[in-house]
Amino acid sequence: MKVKLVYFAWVRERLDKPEEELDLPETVVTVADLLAHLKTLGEEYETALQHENVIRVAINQEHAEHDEPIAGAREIGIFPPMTGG
Amino acid sequence: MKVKLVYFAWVRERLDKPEEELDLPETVVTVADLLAHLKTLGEEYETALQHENVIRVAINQEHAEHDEPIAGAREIGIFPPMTGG
Amino acid sequence: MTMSLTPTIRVQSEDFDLQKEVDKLTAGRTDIGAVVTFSGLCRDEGGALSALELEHYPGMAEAEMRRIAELAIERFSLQGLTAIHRYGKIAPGENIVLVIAASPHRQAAFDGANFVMDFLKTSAPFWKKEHAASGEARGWVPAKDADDSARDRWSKITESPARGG
Amino acid sequence: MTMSLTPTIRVQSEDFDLQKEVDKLTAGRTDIGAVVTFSGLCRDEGGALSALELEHYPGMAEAEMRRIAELAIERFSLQGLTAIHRYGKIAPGENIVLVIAASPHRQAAFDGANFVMDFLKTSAPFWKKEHAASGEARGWVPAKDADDSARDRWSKITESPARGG
Repeated sequence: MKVKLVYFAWVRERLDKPEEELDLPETVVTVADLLAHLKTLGEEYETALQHENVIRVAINQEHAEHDEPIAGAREIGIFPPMTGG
Repeated sequence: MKVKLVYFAWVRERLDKPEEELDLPETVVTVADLLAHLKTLGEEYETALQHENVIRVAINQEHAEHDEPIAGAREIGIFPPMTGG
Repeated sequence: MTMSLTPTIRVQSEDFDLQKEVDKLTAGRTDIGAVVTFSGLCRDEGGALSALELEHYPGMAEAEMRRIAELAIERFSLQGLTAIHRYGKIAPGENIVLVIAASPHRQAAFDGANFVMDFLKTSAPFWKKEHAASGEARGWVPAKDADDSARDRWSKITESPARGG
Repeated sequence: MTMSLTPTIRVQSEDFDLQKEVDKLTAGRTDIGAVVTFSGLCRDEGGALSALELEHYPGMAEAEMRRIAELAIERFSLQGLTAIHRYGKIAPGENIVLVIAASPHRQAAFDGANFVMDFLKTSAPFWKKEHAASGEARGWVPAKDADDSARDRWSKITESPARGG
């Protein structure tokens, strides 16, 4: 499954890129699976995503819980807790 | 005791005057006494002040309860409940 | 933070500009985080009204507004407060009253403006007379019990339930 | 009253003018009685900061703001709602965010603007980075538990304690 990943704030800075296209293996079913998979891709991913409980994820620009399936996702956003307003 | 009375809203309209100077008898001690005294001055006072419980009074431009003494008053305002804002 | 600060109080027949009044309050300051404004507008009650006529007690109106403003500044540790009330004939859609509260954090600014409006409604000496669509006077607006309840809730609450930044 | 109404949502780098935004919301209307605005401003934290830098998730930021605005319109029967959030570098004293809520009566306008701010803080995809007075980046502002509490109070309250006119 091909998906576009977009990163924001310190997740973006630690990965040193704002976005990328990835081809995900069949075994990646949920948001949690995705985060676990990303952490195998290199040290920068491990650092950026080490505190998984604070990492927020959006599927097709809508907030998603870590146990949600990513089936149908065209774009997945990964970012820290929001601090706007 | 000489005092300036100022009237507002429907109290003013029913009395048909915005203000007047009155010389009050010694027996007028409290706000309630004043309202009772005014009602002896004519039919228009009786009409304007008939629902005494809704009439609000200010002594020297500060809200006053009906049982408060009027000693020291230079100006007494008499008006209905406020509806600004 | 709690330097003695003077609220801006005005009773006027002219309209006001929200941005200009906010600018006056925040000019040259870099410690204000939240500004809440409340504007009360004249409604036509489904087309029934052509205007509201606002009468006030000159002198006492300003004094009461100042008293309420000072209570709010003290209670909510506000950094600035403005209260402007218009008088005279006001057409539907026009402004009647403006309250601005400034504070470092948002809840105090909301509470400050809300508190001032509740007390202003019940104790500032202003009265509204309605003018019907046909033009003639329809009589004085009666005071509402709901306004007394809105004011009285402030004596029950000692602190606000949530305080965000 | 509950005709389906579209909130005004904008994410922009430019500043906004309160009075102009309120005028857009109330133009030609004579049924609005109360307008509450909230502006969030950049503070310098006692001189420690030279700027905040606001990053956002384009597309999702607008979508979340719209979702929150529609929840507020429905919940408080609002007559109008505007939410504007700036991005980019913002100096102390400058505006960051504006929320405007309009309704026939005052408490709904206060509650509507307050509700939108609480949800916007915790779920609209914006992030703040601090720039020190010296100029270099000081790092990202951490999320506050107080903001989660402020949001969560809205799920406990079914109705507001007082409703004035």
